[in-house]
Amino acid sequence: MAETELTVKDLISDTKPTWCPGCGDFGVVRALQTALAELNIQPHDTAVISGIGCSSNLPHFMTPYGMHTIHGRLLPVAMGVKLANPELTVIGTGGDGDGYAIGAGHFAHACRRNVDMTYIVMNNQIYGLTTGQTSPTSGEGHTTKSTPGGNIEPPFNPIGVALAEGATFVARGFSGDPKHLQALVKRAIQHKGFALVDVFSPCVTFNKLNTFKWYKQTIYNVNEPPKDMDIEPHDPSDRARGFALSFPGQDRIGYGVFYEETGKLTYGEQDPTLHAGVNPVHDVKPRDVRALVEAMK
Amino acid sequence: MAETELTVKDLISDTKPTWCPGCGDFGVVRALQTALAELNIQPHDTAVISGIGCSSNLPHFMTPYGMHTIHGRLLPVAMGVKLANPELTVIGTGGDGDGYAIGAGHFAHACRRNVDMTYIVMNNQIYGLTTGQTSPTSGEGHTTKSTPGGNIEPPFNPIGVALAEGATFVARGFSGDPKHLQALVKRAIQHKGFALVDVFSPCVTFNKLNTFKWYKQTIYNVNEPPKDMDIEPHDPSDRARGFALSFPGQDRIGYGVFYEETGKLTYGEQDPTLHAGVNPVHDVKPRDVRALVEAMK
Amino acid sequence: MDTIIRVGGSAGDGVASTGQILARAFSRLGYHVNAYNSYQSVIRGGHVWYNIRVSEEPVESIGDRIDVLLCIDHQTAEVHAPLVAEGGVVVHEASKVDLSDIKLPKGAADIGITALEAAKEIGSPLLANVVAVGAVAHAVGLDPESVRDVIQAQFGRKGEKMVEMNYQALDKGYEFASQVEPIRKHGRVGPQRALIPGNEGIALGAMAAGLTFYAAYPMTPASTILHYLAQVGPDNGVVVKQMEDEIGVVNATIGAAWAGARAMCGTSGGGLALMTEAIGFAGMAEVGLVIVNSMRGGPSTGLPTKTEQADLWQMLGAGQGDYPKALVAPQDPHDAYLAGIEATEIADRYQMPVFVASDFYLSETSMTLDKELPPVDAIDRGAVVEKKEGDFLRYKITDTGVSPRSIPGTPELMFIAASDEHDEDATLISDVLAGLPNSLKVRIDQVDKRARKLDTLLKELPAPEIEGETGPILISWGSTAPILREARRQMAKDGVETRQLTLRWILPFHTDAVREMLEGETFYVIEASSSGQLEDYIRMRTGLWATGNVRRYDGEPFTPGYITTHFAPLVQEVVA
Amino acid sequence: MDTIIRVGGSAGDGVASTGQILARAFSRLGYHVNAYNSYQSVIRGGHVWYNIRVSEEPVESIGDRIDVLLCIDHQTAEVHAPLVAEGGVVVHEASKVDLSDIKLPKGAADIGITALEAAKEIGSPLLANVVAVGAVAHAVGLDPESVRDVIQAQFGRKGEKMVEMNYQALDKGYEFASQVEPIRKHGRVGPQRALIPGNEGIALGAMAAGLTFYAAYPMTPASTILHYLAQVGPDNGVVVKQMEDEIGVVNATIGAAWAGARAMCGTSGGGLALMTEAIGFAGMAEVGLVIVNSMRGGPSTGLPTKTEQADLWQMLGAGQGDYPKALVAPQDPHDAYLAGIEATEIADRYQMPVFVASDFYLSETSMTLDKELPPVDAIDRGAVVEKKEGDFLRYKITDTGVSPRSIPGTPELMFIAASDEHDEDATLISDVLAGLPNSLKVRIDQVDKRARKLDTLLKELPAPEIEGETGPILISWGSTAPILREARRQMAKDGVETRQLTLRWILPFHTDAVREMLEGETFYVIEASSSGQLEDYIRMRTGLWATGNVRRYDGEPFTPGYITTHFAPLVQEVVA
Ligand SMILES: Cc1ncc(C[n+]2csc(CCOP(=O)(O)OP(=O)(O)O)c2C)c(N)n1
Ligand SMILES: Cc1ncc(C[n+]2csc(CCOP(=O)(O)OP(=O)(O)O)c2C)c(N)n1
Ligand code: SF4
Ligand code: SF4
Ligand SMILES: [Mg+2]
Ligand SMILES: [Mg+2]
Repeated sequence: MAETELTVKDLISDTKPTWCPGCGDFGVVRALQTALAELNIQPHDTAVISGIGCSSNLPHFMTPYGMHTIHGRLLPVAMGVKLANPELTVIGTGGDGDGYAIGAGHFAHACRRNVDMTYIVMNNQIYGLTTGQTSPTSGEGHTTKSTPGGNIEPPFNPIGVALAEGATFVARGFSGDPKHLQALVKRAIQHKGFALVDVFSPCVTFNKLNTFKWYKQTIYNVNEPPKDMDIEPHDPSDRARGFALSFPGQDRIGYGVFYEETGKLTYGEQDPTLHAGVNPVHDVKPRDVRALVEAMK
Repeated sequence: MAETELTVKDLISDTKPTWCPGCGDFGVVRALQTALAELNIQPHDTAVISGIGCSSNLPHFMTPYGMHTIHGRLLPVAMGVKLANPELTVIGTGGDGDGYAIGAGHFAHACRRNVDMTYIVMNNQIYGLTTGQTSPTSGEGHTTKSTPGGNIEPPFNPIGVALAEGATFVARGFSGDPKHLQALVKRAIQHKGFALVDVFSPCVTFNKLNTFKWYKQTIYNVNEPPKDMDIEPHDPSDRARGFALSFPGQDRIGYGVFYEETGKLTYGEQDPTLHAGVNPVHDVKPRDVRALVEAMK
Repeated sequence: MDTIIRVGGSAGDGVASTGQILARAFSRLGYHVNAYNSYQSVIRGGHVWYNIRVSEEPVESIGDRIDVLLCIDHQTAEVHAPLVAEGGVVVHEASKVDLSDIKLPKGAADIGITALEAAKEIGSPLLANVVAVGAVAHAVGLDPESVRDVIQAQFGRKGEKMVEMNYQALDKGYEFASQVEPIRKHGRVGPQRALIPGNEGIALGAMAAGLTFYAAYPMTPASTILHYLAQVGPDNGVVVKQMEDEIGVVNATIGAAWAGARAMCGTSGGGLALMTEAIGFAGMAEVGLVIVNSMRGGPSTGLPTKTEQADLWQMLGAGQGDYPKALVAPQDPHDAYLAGIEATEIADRYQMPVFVASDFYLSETSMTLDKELPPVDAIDRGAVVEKKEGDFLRYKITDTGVSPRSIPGTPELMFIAASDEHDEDATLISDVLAGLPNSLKVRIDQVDKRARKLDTLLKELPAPEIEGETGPILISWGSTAPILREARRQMAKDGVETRQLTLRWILPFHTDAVREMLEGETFYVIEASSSGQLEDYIRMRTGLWATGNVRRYDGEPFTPGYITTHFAPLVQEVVA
Repeated sequence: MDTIIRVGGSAGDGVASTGQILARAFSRLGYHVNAYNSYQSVIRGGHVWYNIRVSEEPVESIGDRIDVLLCIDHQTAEVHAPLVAEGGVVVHEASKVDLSDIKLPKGAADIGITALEAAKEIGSPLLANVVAVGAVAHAVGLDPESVRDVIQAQFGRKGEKMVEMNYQALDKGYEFASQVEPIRKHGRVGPQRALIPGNEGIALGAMAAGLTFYAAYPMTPASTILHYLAQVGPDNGVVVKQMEDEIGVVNATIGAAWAGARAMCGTSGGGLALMTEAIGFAGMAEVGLVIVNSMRGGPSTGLPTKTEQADLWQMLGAGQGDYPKALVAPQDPHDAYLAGIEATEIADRYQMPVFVASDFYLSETSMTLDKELPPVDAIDRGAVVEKKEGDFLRYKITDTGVSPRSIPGTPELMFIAASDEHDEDATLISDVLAGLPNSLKVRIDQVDKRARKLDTLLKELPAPEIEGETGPILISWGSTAPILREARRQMAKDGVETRQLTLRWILPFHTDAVREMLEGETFYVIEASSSGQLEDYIRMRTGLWATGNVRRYDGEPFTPGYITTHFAPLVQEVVA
C-alpha cells in the first residue's frame, strides 16, 4: 500500500452526486473521501458497500470498488466481502431505514460479531428515496406520508443496541460538523473491529423537522459537552454511561464517541480457516478430496 | 371474563408435550398455564403465538387459541393479532434462535413499539429442533455441530437490546426456579405494554454445557442478589443499571426484573383507528366509499 | 377527438403538480382523462414528465403524440419535441429553454414564457407552475374559469390570499400565450369525473368490501396505497401500519386475518420476494389475506420507477411446496376497485392468500372512471362457526376444500393454526405421526382438500371472453389490455382485424375454456416481460404455442403505436 | 441378490447409529449400500426407522420389503412387520416388544433379545444398540469380524476399554441370535466402498472445484452440508459461517463471491423463500454463487423431515423480473459430486446464481459410490481481467452474455456492482437516465445480454438422453431417477417395456431436443409433487401433454413398488 500519496480528488468519481442540493449526505461522502485519502488507503484496496436509499447511492460517487446491494442487506454482503478477502478495507454506507428497519437483525448481529469493518449510517430520520415516510429513527409525533396523524413509535436507538451487542467502536457524527465527522470516520476506519458511525445527515427535502438548524440546536458533543449542560465529558471506555447517554437528556441528543474498546480479537482473526492463513479469493484452486472420501469408508 | 374460575387443568390440552423428558420447556408451559389460570383469563380470550423450534411447539400443549407460525416471525404475527382484536390476551412463545437470530429485527422493533403483549423466549443457548447448532446466545467457545472448533461470537444480549429499544417490562426467568418464573410470567401478562421474559430453559439433549446445574451455579437474582456477591438489589426502575447488569459480572449472569416502566401508552392506545373505538374483527362490514370517490373529483 | 398535453422538467420542478392541475381541470369538465407521471429513481434533477390525454370517449392509453408540450427545462424540448404533432404547440420557459436548435413539426406554434420571473413578481417563485398552467390552458383551449375551479378546490383551505395569488399567476400565463390560437376548445362535456390511480382503486374496493387492516413497508409503486390508507383509514375503520420490513408486513397481516380482520398488504417485487415464505404459511394454515403486488422494472432494484409485468412467475412460485393461491390482474382503476372487492372477499371466504397484480403504470396513473363504482351490499364471511355444535374440526375435509373456522374469542372453538402439516383437528402430524400409515392418508387428504379450493373458486369465476369478431387473437393481462384495445381499433381502421383475450384471473385458471378458445387459432401474446412470462404460462396451461409476441421491457408503458408498429411485421410474416 | 435390513424404534433410541454400524459393515465389505434414515420432526419419542439395502450390484432405491427387521420398540413391529419378506427374520427387544398379536409372514424367524439388560451387565446401557447389531448381523449372515472392523474404526479413538466393551456387546448379540439360521452369507465382495449422503457429495464436489466460502443457517435437510463443512472446512481452505438467517446467508455468499471467492450456500424451501430477493440481485449484479436447495415436504414448515420435489416453481420464480439462473438436479451422491463441481464452475464462469436441487431423500441417504469421483484438474475462472488494457467495461455487451470482470483489489479496474439497471460501465440508468431515448436501448441491451448467458451455457451442456429401447417414456428428475430405473427393470421382467428420460439440467433447458424426443410419444411424469410441477414445466417448455403421471406427496420416498403399482393401471388405460 506504499503507493503514491492519495488526495481527496483520487476518491471522487466521475459520477456527479444525484442528491438534492444541500442534502446532508454530501458531507458524509466528503468525510469518507478525506479519511481514506488521509489514511492513504488505495481505492482498489477498498470496497464500499451500500444498501438502497438516497444515502446508498454513495458508492457511485467514489472511486473504490463498490457494491450497491439491496435494501437492508449491506452488512451481510460486507461481511462476506471481508471474510473472503481480509486484505480489503471494507466500508458499509447506508440509510437509517436501510440499516435500522429492514436491516435491524443484521445490524444487531454485526455488532456482536466484530468483523473488521466500518459502518456509516446516514441517519436523516426519514425515508428519503421513497419520498418521505416514517423511518425507525423518526421522532414521536412526526407527521409523514405514512403517519399523517403523527408517528406513535419511539425512535430506534442504534447506539444503545450497538452497545448492548458489544460493538467495539460506537459513535455518532453530524454532517453539519465536518471536521468532527472526518476525524470520526478516520478513527472508525483505523479501529480494528466493527465500528459504527451513525451520522445525523439531514434530508432537506422530506424532513422539515430535523433540519441542519434543528440538529445544531439539539445535539451536543458527549465527549466535550457544553458548559451549560453541566455534565462530565464522556469517557469512551465507559459503556454503561455510553448507554445512558444514548437516550436524549435535557431535551438534547448526544454525538461523539460513545464507546471504544481496543484489543478485542476480530471475527476474522478467530475464524479457523482464515486463522490458518487462507485467503478465500487468492486460494481458489482445485482441491484433492480423496482423503475426505477415504474417511467415509 | 367473569366466567368460572380457571384451574391449571383448564389450560392443559390433550396433546402430550413432545419435548424430551427433562427439557426446560416443561417448566415454561407450566408457568404460563398457572399464570393464566391465576389471572382467570379464559382460553378462548387468549392467543398463544409461536415460531418454529422445540420451544415453539408450546401452543399445542395448551387450550387457548394459538398459531404455530414460521421461524422467527411470531412477533409480527402476534402484533397483527393484537391490533386486529385488542380484546385478546396475546402471548408470544419461542426459542432463542427463533427470536434473537432470524427474528432479531422484529424483536428490536417490537420492543420499541409497546404493543400490549407478553413475549416469552425459551432460551436454551442452542438450536434444539435442528439438533444442536450454535444459537445467538451460545457462549464463546461452545462447540456445536456448526462450530466444531468452538463458537467465536459473543452472545446476543436480549436484555440489553430490549432496554435500548425502550421495552417497558424486561425480565429473565429460569425454568429451574418455577415459583419465581410463575410470578414473573404473571406480572408480565399483567403489565400494560410489551413485556419480555427471557427464560433460561435448558436443552437436556443438545446443550451439555448450559445445564440445569450450570445455571443454578451461574445465575443470580438481580433483585435479590446473594450476599456473597456484595451488590445492591436491583431496582427495576433504574434502566441504566439494568443495562449494566445485562452483561455477566463476577462470572455470574443475572435474572429477575431488569426494568419495569408503567404508565406509558401502548401502541394500541395510540393508533388513531383503534383509538376511535374500532375493533377490526367485529367491525368488518361493507363500507360506503362514495364520499372518498367524491373527494377525488 | 383526443388531446394530449405533456409537461416536462427536472425532478423538483413541480412537473407532477403542474400536470395534476391541468388533468383535474379536464376531469372536472367531464372529460375522460389518463394522467401518467413518468419519473426516475432520484429526488431532484432527474428528467420527469407528466402526460395528460383527454377525450370525450374513454381514454385507453397515454397515446403516441403530443398536442401541447410544456418544457420547463431544455432537456424536455430535446426529448419530447419530436413527438409534437403537426399544428401542436410548444410552451417553453424562456429563461431555461433554447429552442433554436430543436426541430419543431410543421405548423407547430411556440410560446416562450418567463414564468419564473412573473411568479416572483407576483410574490413567490412557487407560482411559476401556475403561470405555466395558464399558458398551456390557453393553448389547449381551456376556459380560465375551469382552471380556477381546480385552484380553488386545491388551495381553498390555504386562504383567500393564496388563491388570489394563484389566480394572478394563472392570468399571467394566459396572457403569455394570448398570441397563439388554441388548438381547439374544451368546455364542459358532462358532470365532474373522479380521477383515480389504480392503487387508490384497489384500496377503495378493499374498503368497500370491509377491509379493516392494512400493513405495508414503503416501496414504489405500491407506496401510494399506504399513503392513501394512512390518510383515510382512521375515519374508515382501517388500522394502517408501516412495519419494519415486508416480512413483518405480511406476518402482521396474517395475524390480523387469522384473528378475524379483513386484511391486506401491499408491496412490489423485492418486498414480495421477502413475503413468499409467509404466503406459503398462510396457504398451509389457511389464513385468507390479500397481497397487492405492484410490479416494476426488474430484476432486483432494476428500474424502480418504471413499469413491467415480469413478476408472474414470482407470484406463481411464491413459497415452497404446493398450495392454493389466487391471482387476479385488473386492467384499469375501475377494474382495480372490483378486483379489490373480489380479492378481499375471496381471501376471507376461501381462507387463502390472494394476489392482486398491478404494475407501475396502472398503480400510479390517474384515470377517470367511465362507470359508477358498484357498492358492496353485504359481507359473506364464509364458513365461520359461531357456536360449538358437535365436533369442531378446523381443518375438516370437505368437498369444496373450505373448512369451517372459528374467530378467536369464540368460546369452545379453540384450535392451533400451524405451518406444519396437521390433521382435521389441527393436531400436527409432522412430529410424532409423520410417515406412519394413517398419517400418510391424513397428509394426502389435507393436500388434496386445500387444492380443491381452486376448483371450487373457479366455478364462481366467469370464463374470459374473446372480444372482436375475426382475426388473430391478441392476449394480454393487466394494464396492457386497454392499450391493446386501442391498438386493435387503430389496426382495424387500417384493415387488420384482430380479436383480444384478457386473462384477468391467472389463478385459478379457466384452462379448458382458454384451451378451447385458442386451439387451432393464431394467437399472439402482448406483455411487458422480456422472457415472455405470460406466454410461457399460457403454454403451460394449454400446451399451445403462440404464433408470436410483442414484448416491451424498456420500462415505458405500452402505447397503441408501439403495439401496432411491432405487430405489423408479425402479421405480415404470417400472411407471407 | 439384495438384502434389506430395517431398524426401528423411537427417537432417542439410537436407531440411526445402530443402522449406521450395519450399513458401514457392508460398505467396508465392498457391497453397494443404500442407507435411508426415516425420522420425524421431534427429538425424542417419535417413530424412527433406518433402512439398509445392500447388494453386489448398485442399489437404486430403498426397496419394497424387509429381510431382517430389528424392533427396538413395539410400534416398529406394528408398522413394519407387514413388510417382512417370507423367510425373513424379526429381531425384537423382548423387554419392550410383544409380538403375540403381530402377524409375521410365512417362515419368518423371530429372535427375542434383551439387549438393554445385557448392555447394563456389560457396563453401560448405551451398549444395547451394539448388542442388537450383533443379533441382526448374525441373522443377516455377517461375520463378527466385519462388524468389529467398524467398531474399531468408529470407537478406536475412545480407547481400548471402550472398544472391548463394544466387542463384548456385539458377541452377546450374536449369541442371542445363534439359534436361527442366517438368511444368507455376506462376506467380502470387493474393496471398501465410501458411503456418502447426497449432501456430502455436493460439498465434496464444490470443494474439488475450489470452493472457499460456505454460509448457511441450519435447516433440514440441508444442515448436514453445514455440519460437514464446519468440520472439514478449516483444513480444506473453506471459510464456513452460520449466519443469523438465510437472508444473511445468501447476502454474505454474494459478498464473498463478488470479492472473488468461490462461494456456496445451502438451505431448504423456507430459507430459499427468504433468499429469493438476493438471488435476483446476484442475477442483476452478475455475481456467481451456488445455492443448494434441499427440498422437503411443504408447503411452509410442512413435513420438515420428509421428502418432496415441489420447490421447482419456487426456484424458477425466485425474485422479481427476468434474469438468468441455472438449475441442476443430481440423482445420487456420485452425481451430486459432479453437480457440485459443475455448479461451482458455472456460477463463477457465467457470473450468475446456480441452483443445485436436492431433496430430503437424496441429501440424507447414504449411498455407496459405484465409480471413482473424478478429480478437478484446473480451475477456469472465466472472463477475469487482471490488468487494465484499454477501456474496462464491467458490463460490456458480449455475444456470450458474459462480460469481463475484475477481482476487487486489482488496481485500475474498480467498478460498482449495482442492483439497479446500469450501463456497460456500471453507471446506473435508474436515477437520472431512465426513460431517456438512449437509456431505453441500454436497458434492452443489458437485459438481452444477461439472458444470452443461458444460450451460451446450453451449448456446453449435453442434451438429455433417453434410456431404453422401446415403450412409453417415463420422465423424472433428481433422486427419483434411480428409483424409476429399478422400477422399469421390474416392469420389463413383467413384460412392460419402457424408456426413461431424466431431466438433469432444468435451466437452461434443452427445449428443442426434449421436444423432439417427446413429440408424438406417449410419456408419463413421475415426481414427488401433488400439483405436478415437473409435468407443468415440461408442458411449458414443449407444449406437450403427458399421457399420465405418478405422483407421490405423502413424504415417503418413491420405491420401485410404488411406481409399478401406480403405473400399471395407467398403462392399461392406454392399452384399453
Ligand atoms: C425490499 C425492499 N423494500 C422496500 C424498498 C423501497 N425502498 C427503497 S429506499 C427505502 C428507504 C429509504 O430510506 P433510508 O434507508 O433511510 O435511506 P434514505 O433514502 O433516507 O437515505 C425503501 C423503503 C426496497 N428497495 N426494497
Ligand atoms: C426459515 C427457516 N430457517 C430454518 C429453519 C429450521 N429451524 C427450525 S427450528 C430452528 C432453530 C431452533 O432453535 P430455537 O429457536 O432456539 O428453538 P429450540 O428448538 O432451541 O427451542 C431452525 C433453524 C426453519 N424452520 N425455517
Ligand atoms: S431526498 Fe433527502 S436524503 Fe434524498 S437526496 Fe434529497 S435531501 Fe438527501
Ligand atoms: S432437544 Fe432440547 S430443547 Fe428440544 S425438546 Fe429436547 S431438551 Fe428440549
Ligand atoms: Mg433515511
Ligand atoms: Mg434454542
